[in-house]
Amino acid sequence: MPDITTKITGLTLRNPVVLASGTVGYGPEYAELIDYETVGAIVTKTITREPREGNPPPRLAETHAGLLNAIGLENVGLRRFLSEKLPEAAELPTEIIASVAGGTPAEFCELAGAVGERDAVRAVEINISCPNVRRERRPVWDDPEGTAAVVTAARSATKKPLIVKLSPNTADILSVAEAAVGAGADALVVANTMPGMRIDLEKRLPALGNVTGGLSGHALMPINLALVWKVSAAVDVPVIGSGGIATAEDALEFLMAGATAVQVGTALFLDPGAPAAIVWGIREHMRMNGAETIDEYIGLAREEKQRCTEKIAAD
Amino acid sequence: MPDITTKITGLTLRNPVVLASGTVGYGPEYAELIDYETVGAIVTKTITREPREGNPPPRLAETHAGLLNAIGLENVGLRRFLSEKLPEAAELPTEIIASVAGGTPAEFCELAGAVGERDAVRAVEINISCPNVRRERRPVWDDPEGTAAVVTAARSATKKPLIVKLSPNTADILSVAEAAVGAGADALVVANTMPGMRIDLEKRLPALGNVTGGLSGHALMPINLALVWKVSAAVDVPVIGSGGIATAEDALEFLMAGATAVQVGTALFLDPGAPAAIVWGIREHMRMNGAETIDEYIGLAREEKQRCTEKIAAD
Amino acid sequence: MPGQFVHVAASEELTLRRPFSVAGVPRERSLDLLVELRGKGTRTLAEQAEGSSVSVMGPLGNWFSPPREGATAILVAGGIGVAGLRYLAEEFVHDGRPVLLLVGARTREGLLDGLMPRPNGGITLELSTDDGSTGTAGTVCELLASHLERVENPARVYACGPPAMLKEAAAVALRHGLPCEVLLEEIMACGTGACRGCVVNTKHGYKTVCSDGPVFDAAELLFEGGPYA
Amino acid sequence: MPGQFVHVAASEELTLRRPFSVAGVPRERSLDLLVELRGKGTRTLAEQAEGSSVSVMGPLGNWFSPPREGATAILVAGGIGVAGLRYLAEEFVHDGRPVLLLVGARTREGLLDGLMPRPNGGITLELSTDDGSTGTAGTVCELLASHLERVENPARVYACGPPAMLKEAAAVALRHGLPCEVLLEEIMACGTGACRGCVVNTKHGYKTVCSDGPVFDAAELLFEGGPYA
Ligand SMILES: Cc1cc2nc3c(=O)[nH]c(=O)nc-3n(C[C@H](O)[C@H](O)[C@H](O)COP(=O)(O)OP(=O)(O)OC[C@H]3O[C@@H](n4cnc5c(N)ncnc54)[C@H](O)[C@@H]3O)c2cc1C
Ligand SMILES: Cc1cc2nc3c(=O)[nH]c(=O)nc-3n(C[C@H](O)[C@H](O)[C@H](O)COP(=O)(O)OP(=O)(O)OC[C@H]3O[C@@H](n4cnc5c(N)ncnc54)[C@H](O)[C@@H]3O)c2cc1C
Ligand SMILES: Cc1cc2nc3c(=O)[nH]c(=O)nc-3n(C[C@H](O)[C@H](O)[C@H](O)COP(=O)(O)O)c2cc1C
Ligand SMILES: Cc1cc2nc3c(=O)[nH]c(=O)nc-3n(C[C@H](O)[C@H](O)[C@H](O)COP(=O)(O)O)c2cc1C
Ligand code: FES
Ligand code: FES
Repeated sequence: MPDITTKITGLTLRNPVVLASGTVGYGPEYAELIDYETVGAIVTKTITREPREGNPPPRLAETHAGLLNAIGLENVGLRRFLSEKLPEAAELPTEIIASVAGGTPAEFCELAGAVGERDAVRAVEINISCPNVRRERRPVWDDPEGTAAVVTAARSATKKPLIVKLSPNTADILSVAEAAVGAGADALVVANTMPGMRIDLEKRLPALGNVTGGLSGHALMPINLALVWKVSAAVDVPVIGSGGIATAEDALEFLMAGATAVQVGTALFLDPGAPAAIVWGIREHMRMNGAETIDEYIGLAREEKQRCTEKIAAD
Repeated sequence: MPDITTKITGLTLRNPVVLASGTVGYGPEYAELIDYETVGAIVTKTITREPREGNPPPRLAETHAGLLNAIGLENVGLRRFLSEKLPEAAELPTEIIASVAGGTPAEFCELAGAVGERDAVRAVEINISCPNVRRERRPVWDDPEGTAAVVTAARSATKKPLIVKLSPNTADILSVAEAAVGAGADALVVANTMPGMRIDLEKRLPALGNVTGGLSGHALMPINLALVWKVSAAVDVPVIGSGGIATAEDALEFLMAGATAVQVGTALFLDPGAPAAIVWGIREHMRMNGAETIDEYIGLAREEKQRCTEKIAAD
Repeated sequence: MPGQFVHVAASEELTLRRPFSVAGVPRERSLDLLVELRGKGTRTLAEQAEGSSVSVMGPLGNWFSPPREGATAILVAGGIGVAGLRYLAEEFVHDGRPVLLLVGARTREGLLDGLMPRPNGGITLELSTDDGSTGTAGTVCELLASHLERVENPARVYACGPPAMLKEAAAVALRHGLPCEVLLEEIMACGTGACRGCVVNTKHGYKTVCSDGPVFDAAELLFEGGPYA
Repeated sequence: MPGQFVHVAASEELTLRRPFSVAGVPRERSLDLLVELRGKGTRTLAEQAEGSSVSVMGPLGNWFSPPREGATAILVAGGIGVAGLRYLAEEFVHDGRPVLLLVGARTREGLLDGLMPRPNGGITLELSTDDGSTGTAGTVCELLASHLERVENPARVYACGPPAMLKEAAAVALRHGLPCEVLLEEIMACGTGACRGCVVNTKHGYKTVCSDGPVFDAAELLFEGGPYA
């Protein structure tokens, strides 16, 4: 029986498939549809200090092989998360990673501290990458210094594993990744959604009430996969891949590119059974190929590429 | 009969459908398959000062609703372009826009001057956005000053309409766009491909010899559409939309988002008749909706959105 | 329950499922859907060979409230909106409640003849078309208004159809002091309340169509903003 | 012409067409393709009902050179590679040239019985399987080597199959001083030489499989780097 557990600094997951923030709510919403025993962990909806109403509808639009969402971080706020949502989530038979987002380093500090001190929270994920909220020209996810400030603040508030979720919407993810790791991140999620839009030709209006939203799903996969390849070569903390993963093959591409675990989001909507099928498929692939641990896959494509390059050089 | 001509500063196109650089070679390669009378213009393959061999194969990989290419700007170089390729392209019954790329502002100046002085060249497109060539951390397409330097240099060398092709791979396309316009760009193409990759699970290797390539096709459309919306609101030169356009509906989304014309690339591979079908479809849409000129579509979604916002505010 | 919907994986090429109202429950473990062809999802469904299988999630969402005992339920459907009310009508008829069903469309072709609830003792069916090609000429809301002038012991209005029609139906009902429940449509991702994607604006903030709805008391809705403006 | 290929729009869901060798021209305006199921494109093609239509571009690319008059053409196919040589074999036989066709596969199932060129006076067919389940045990290149030891008046080797097999076949041919033409496969976008996507490495730089090929003189190819390493 292949060993499918994977380690994210300070946290061992029974398998590398994690459900992505915002796609399973706080967890119980999907309890009838997903067997949580089959997934490594879930990341709860990103919460903010105060409750947020979110963006005006429509908030969703389908695109070719993708989905745009402009939820606008609707969430119940820190207080209700701690008092209502987290205790419910804690009952689920999986690990809970709490996602938080603030407007300032101080808010990140408060949020990370408050969720991090709860036993039910096994790790804190900080979301610096939601394209639906901030609108500055150089947003924090593209700004190594801003990122370092936020991560430093969150790091000071909790000893739990601290995961930083990056954005694909930058020309220089390496500098941001290095800043996050330098400031104490234990792991990185690579990456969140890309900004995108659609126009509803009948209404002659942007399909989303917020005009633009975040692109997720299959369409996003090659973009985020390239970033995982890049980041995982440059930092020495685990990278969790995210973006369009729907099948075991997709997940294996991310692992071979250098991811230590993967997050599945949009694929749940078409098939809530996707995470279990992915876990099953990875295990089958290991069995067929005689792999004993997940580690044998992590970064395999880089090793093979290296081998080819050396072979050609030697010829 | 609706008037389907469109104006890009200094250049009137018989219709707004332009064939994108790199996808039709220098033009003649597709002469048996595309009726060039049906397209507004073609942009020739980006040429560099010296001939380039390009990247090692494999250079192509299909993704969900998309294509990755890592051609690496293989081209015949300026001299052969001028002596062989351009005279052949000039025979085609459409307008020729020449695309050039250099490593330094001086090279851009030389290239823009050399192609711009040819009668057959109706406009010069400068490509600052090819993800397969440069590898700096902050590439020129993400750097307003670098962009301004390159555009200023090219501008000084030609009086022909100067089109600058931006990259979607930046968190701040507005600053780059403004820099390009400030330095004399007559129009912008928004935008080129996004960096992406795939892994070949059988070979356990990156599918592309170059590891990463540029993502084009349907998958890219929502990303570039959002950028067209953003850029066209901020600059006062025409914006040419590019990214995943395959049907008249796709093209209309770009026009309504603010594009003055569109470029079609990847869609040609599945259907060389796509450009003609797009032109036909736009004309039909105009006829059905009583539109008399293309101008009525350009930015229509923004106007409608404005109207809605005002209406809600007034209620 | 009438008002609930199922979430259907129409095609593996699509990213989202497609929600459809339960339009009838002919027998155990079986249900009717009435599907209007709109885009790729509904087209793919229509192309399925008879006997082929699709993945269906549900039933999901809340349901319509029963009317006062003995009073007449007034069902108002615009176009394919009849799909959202058909099961309700059948259940009312089955329970022996008087039902007035008003169905409108732009033209005669918009009225889905064979698909109306099975005619039966307790049901009165009236049609309208904007162009007068069948039934009363005018909108179904005008038809509703004229009926509300004279119907005896009306209980409640149940409406399903395009946004503008719902807004108007709700206004007509309210003018006559009648409660009105509407079945709303929004694009959905999860269908379970998890993603917060399918919200509509109400007096108590945004509510999800998939789990707070799809049935809403019209008095709670803010028809401004969003598609219901 | 034998060696040419057509570029097929297998599915509208895909971004690229799929190239297939012309495997025969049974009559005017008609052609045979032999397609191995590999991924989505070939699966979609296989699912097409008989008589349905797909868009086909071509024929494209260059073709095999004829052998010396009277000499024996030696055709070597690995697995589905027979598709690339079938038409060539038929043409040679039609022209009265002697043909030796060697077809190899890993197992018996890899050999496409019914799809071999029609047996005929001028053709000698020999099979090999790695596991010996049919024909000679061993690789088709070993079979080639053993034939080259004894065949009289050999003209040229024509090879089509997986990269490693082509490299080996070319080496065997060269060892016997015979010219060798190989039919290469690469993922293609335009199919016309425009996009520069389908290149292989040769002694004269990168060449496109779609317009400089798909047939190459093995002596020109650099089997290092790329898939032919
Ligand atoms: C609770 C509920 C019940 C519904 N019941 C029925 C029913 O019984 N019969 C029926 O025919 N339809 C019903 N609908 C609408 C149905 O879901 C859409 O028509 C369908 O999703 C369109 O899919 P498509 O792929 O064919 O169209 P698409 O290509 O996705 O879109 C075509 C057009 O329809 C709009 N649209 C897409 N999805 C929805 C949606 N979920 N709600 C409203 N508009 C949408 C799009 O904006 C676009 O303008 C219901 C919707 C909801 C939310
Ligand atoms: C000139 C030429 C002639 C060919 N003739 C035939 C033929 O007669 N019969 C036949 O069955 N096949 C032939 N092929 C190969 C055929 O094009 C591929 O098998 C097909 O494109 C796979 O499509 P798919 O969607 O099923 O697989 P995909 O899902 O696209 O890919 C499945 C696997 O096949 C590989 N692959 C995909 N496209 C190609 C390609 N163009 N060349 C090589 N490998 C590829 C992929 O890397 C992947 O590993 C030919 C290829 C070329 C270039
Ligand atoms: C409806 C929706 C809501 C999301 N909300 C959040 C969120 O609150 N916080 C966050 O970090 N990411 C959020 N995401 C991003 C996902 O967690 C994930 O990173 C992204 O969708 C890419 O993965 P996927 O293609 O598997 O969905 C959301 C995505 C979707 C589709
Ligand atoms: C094979 C290929 C080669 C390309 N070469 C170039 C190029 O040389 N110069 C350039 O500016 N863009 C190049 N592009 C980008 C296209 O011009 C276009 O901007 C991009 O593909 C997005 O549009 P599409 O989705 O319609 O293809 C290339 C794209 C492809 C697919
Ligand atoms: S569809 Fe996700 S909350 Fe309704
Ligand atoms: S496929 Fe475009 S050059 Fe061969």
